[in-house]
Amino acid sequence: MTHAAPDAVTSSELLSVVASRELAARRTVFAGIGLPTLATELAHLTVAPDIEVVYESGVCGAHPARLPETIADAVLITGAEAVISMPMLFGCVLQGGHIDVGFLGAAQIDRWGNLNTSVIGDWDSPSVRLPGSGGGVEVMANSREVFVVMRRHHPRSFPAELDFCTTPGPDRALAEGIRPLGSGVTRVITELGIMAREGVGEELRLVAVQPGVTVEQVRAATGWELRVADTVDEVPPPTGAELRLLREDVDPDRVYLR
Amino acid sequence: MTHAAPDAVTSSELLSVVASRELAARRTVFAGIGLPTLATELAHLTVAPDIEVVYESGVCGAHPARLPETIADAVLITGAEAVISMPMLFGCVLQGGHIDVGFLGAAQIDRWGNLNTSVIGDWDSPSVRLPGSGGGVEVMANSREVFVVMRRHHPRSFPAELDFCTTPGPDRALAEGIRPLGSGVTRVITELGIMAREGVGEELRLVAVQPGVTVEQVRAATGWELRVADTVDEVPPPTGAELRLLREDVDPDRVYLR
Amino acid sequence: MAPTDRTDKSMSMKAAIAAFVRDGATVCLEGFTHLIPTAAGHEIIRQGRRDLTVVRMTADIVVDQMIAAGCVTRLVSSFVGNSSAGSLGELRRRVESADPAPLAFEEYSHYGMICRYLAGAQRLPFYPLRSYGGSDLPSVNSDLRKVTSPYPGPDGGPEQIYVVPPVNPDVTIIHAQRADRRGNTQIWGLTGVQAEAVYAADKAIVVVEEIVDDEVIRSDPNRTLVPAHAVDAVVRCPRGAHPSFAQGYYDRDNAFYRAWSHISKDPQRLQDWLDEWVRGTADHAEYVDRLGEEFWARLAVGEALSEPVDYGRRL
Amino acid sequence: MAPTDRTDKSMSMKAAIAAFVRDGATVCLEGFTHLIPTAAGHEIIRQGRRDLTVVRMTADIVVDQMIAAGCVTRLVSSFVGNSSAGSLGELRRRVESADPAPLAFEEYSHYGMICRYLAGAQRLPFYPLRSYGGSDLPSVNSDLRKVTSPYPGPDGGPEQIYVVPPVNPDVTIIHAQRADRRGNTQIWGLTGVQAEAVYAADKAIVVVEEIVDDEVIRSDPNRTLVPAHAVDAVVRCPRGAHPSFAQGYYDRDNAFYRAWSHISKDPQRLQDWLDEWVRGTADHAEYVDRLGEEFWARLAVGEALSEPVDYGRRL
Repeated sequence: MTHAAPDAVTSSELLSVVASRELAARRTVFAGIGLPTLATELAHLTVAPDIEVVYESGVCGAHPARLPETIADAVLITGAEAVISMPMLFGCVLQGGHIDVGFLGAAQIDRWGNLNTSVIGDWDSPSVRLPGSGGGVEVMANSREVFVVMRRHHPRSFPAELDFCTTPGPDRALAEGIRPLGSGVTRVITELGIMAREGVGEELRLVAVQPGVTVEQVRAATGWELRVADTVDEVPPPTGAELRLLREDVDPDRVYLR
Repeated sequence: MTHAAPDAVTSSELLSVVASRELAARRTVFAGIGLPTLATELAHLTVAPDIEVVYESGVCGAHPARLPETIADAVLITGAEAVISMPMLFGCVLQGGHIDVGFLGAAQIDRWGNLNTSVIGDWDSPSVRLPGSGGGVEVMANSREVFVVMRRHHPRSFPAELDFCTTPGPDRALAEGIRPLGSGVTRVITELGIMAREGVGEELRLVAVQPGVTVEQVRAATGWELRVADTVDEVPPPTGAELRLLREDVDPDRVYLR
Repeated sequence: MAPTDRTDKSMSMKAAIAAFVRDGATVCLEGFTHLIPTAAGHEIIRQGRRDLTVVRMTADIVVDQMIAAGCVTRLVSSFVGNSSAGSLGELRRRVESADPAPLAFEEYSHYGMICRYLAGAQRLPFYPLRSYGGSDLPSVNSDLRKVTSPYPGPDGGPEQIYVVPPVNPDVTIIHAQRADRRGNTQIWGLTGVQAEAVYAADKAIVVVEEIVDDEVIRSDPNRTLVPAHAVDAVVRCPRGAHPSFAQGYYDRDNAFYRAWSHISKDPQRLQDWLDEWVRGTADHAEYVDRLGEEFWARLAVGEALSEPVDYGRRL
Repeated sequence: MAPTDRTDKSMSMKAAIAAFVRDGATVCLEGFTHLIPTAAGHEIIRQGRRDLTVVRMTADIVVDQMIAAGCVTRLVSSFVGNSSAGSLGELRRRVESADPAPLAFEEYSHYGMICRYLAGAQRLPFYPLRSYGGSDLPSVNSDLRKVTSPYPGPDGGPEQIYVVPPVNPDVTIIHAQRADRRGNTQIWGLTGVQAEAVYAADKAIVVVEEIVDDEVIRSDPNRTLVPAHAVDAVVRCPRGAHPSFAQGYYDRDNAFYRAWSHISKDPQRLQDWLDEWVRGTADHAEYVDRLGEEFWARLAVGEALSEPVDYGRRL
């Protein structure tokens, strides 16, 4: 991982800034805690002033006095615009089609943006039992598009074949005759670069590399024969303004920034 | 209609008192406004102290300062124990199986306790368009049993065949292969007497007549060949205590008592 | 974040109806006895909308008025009556004798309508319910269908259940006690099926007694039944639910419910009423003024405040 | 009516667990991050219940503890992790290497679990949802099945959708801020799926921070999420949701969540912890006392009161 950004930009800062830019003109984001929180909070201050984060726990329009430590942190509730039940949140808001962008993480992602969050190894006797879907299956099936942020870009997390597909993208759903609402994963943001796809029928393509990273490095870190866009841009490094907002306004207590 | 009860008992009073007695040991009642209100309020003061009325509008455990004029009267809400949404009320409380007795009325009832509240005449061009089901279909399908109070006992409202079956009892449901929760109509209370049935496969039988009414009068007022129980009791007339409670405590302003 | 102009959805009733209710549209008006959006219905009449499909569980006075004004060609409902106060004259004439024109009517039960909203709001192809077995309703409504459960029934054999299709109105209109300018809407007392009806719709208009400061809404986020992301227009229209009631604001006008049975029985008298009170008023404010302060004083209610709850703050 | 002895459902935790949680039962504990019924789980451990099927969306610390105490043979869940703070050591040992015994696990997604509660609460044979198409989950969970809609799909052809079966626990246990003695239960902040989980169950235990006077509940009936008719026992148990939080009462003990990953990683350390804090305490009051006032002061929260609403009264 080499990137000589100004001010010794950390990996968290880089990923947050890059993800925040992808949220330009988006309205509703379904986000977990951590990097997605940083990215959406920064986007709110920069490219997407009207953005609303909806939390899996039922919080809409949060105005937290402190940066939340979990998606259900008490500071998200006090002063929020609405707190609704989980049947309403998952049924009417998410499955109802009100989410523009869903953020997801995974232990493994494949070239179509299918995700594994269940097991490493066999489901019946796994070498590692992971937490499972949570709301991931629903976020993928019902958001217009999904952004995935992966801290580690490594062939084990970008395998040619998933150990288990917990959360299918639309290609797998359609193959079974089920029509999902959105495009599935459209952006994968890692320390090495950005992969993108438009939707059904398309593999992820490398569209940008982080400063100082080569296309070959990304290919080597990916477990399948990675497609590469005709022109691969270098991601513009975080600006001074972006870093200042992130460090001073979004996460001054370094809850998530490392 | 002749019944020489003490103190010139009115028809409303008679029906309310008789219905209230049938609520002994019942816990949850789904009731509309009018006679069912009087009957359940009186039962609460007499034979069923723990009775709870659940209203179609979403009110549970009402403690109205005045007798309510509709099932959604503001006086039912202020001071109630719970006010829930209609999806919760119909889905979890009613269909969920929490109602012991549902009260229903109808324009027509047949010998199996099936009800018509939709039309007189053909559905497509009716001679009279009635209000329709409301929640009647659901009350019948999901209450343990249903009481019907009919002010007028007349062959037109007790026909051999309904003009339209809005609200089927369990016999009709089972004939279609659908298994309802409860027994359907188990009591029909009219100015002439009480008809009863235990459940599926049984026709309504005359089990009691109001004071001064003959079995023959009831038969003549019924549009089908009415079955009669081996022993037909005379309904004990309202006691002085029942009438006093009804007139002084339940409905002192004569909202429903006529 | 502070509200910006871009998230201020407040507008006049005239503008909201003009923007979101088109001829031929499917329009849902919800509110079960409580908070009926009457003023919105009147503005639809004033603007002369035509060929509407109206979706409403309890088709009552406002629906009878919209039908009489010629706005409605199709009605989807589970109760077509004037509460317990009598009949809807215009609706009965239309259905019983196509006088002066027919009205297409889709008949459901209450829970059937609720499940249609649930399916619409949750983007489901159908919603199952334990109603309709043995009813004649499926014989006059071909949208009441059956599905076989993929799990064994209680007797081990296959189990069938009725389902209803989703309803997705072009616009849903509800009345509420209060909202902020973005559309975060708080309702108390009977809450009916309003939230689901809003989520089922493509667009939503929320008519409120009061538009309040953000801080009021945010002091009690659990009271927000309809979050801003589901709302397209916020219309301030005090007393806009008359003759129904707004819990804590004004009581139900039971006398008008009783009167409507008589007014609507006579087609000319009904049209005269519309001329005077709807077509003859510029907006709901004029309707309210004409009724007069003495009238409104009779519907006034006393105070019964909820005890506050503590949401807490991190120390 | 005034509460009578017959409608007073308040009892001790010990009595409630003894009465309603039997060996071999299906026990649902709900509360999504907020209001987790930990104290009830601890009492189940103290009473040595065996062969339980535990149903819980987010199987977290309390479930890991119940598994480690040998109470649980089957788990139905959609998230088996220690929040974002790490792993559940005991659960992983059971699933990864049947150490010291296997654990049967039925894996769902969050909405799949929610829909199972909805189906259970609404007495439906199944509940449809737009999840699972293309997932491997149906290959390891044969209860994820498909139904063909009886209405044409968007392309005019037949449309298939996944469904889940109802769950009907023998008993559901939730934690709430307050209730009256009859069981009318008020919750604010995150309300999760508690009401549906209660309605899905045969019996329901509500554990509360406070039992309050009837008047408190009745001043705000919309705040009552679980009406009395659905509740069988009301247990007063302050701080019974620790290490989770109770909005307005105490904050989340994030340090304990982080610590649990370490405690649970070592089987002996885990058993020692249970010996000291669960099996070595008579009840939750003793657990609370042992933690000490200084500890609780760190989790204390400041005040943020909701603005009251006016329910009105007839004049």
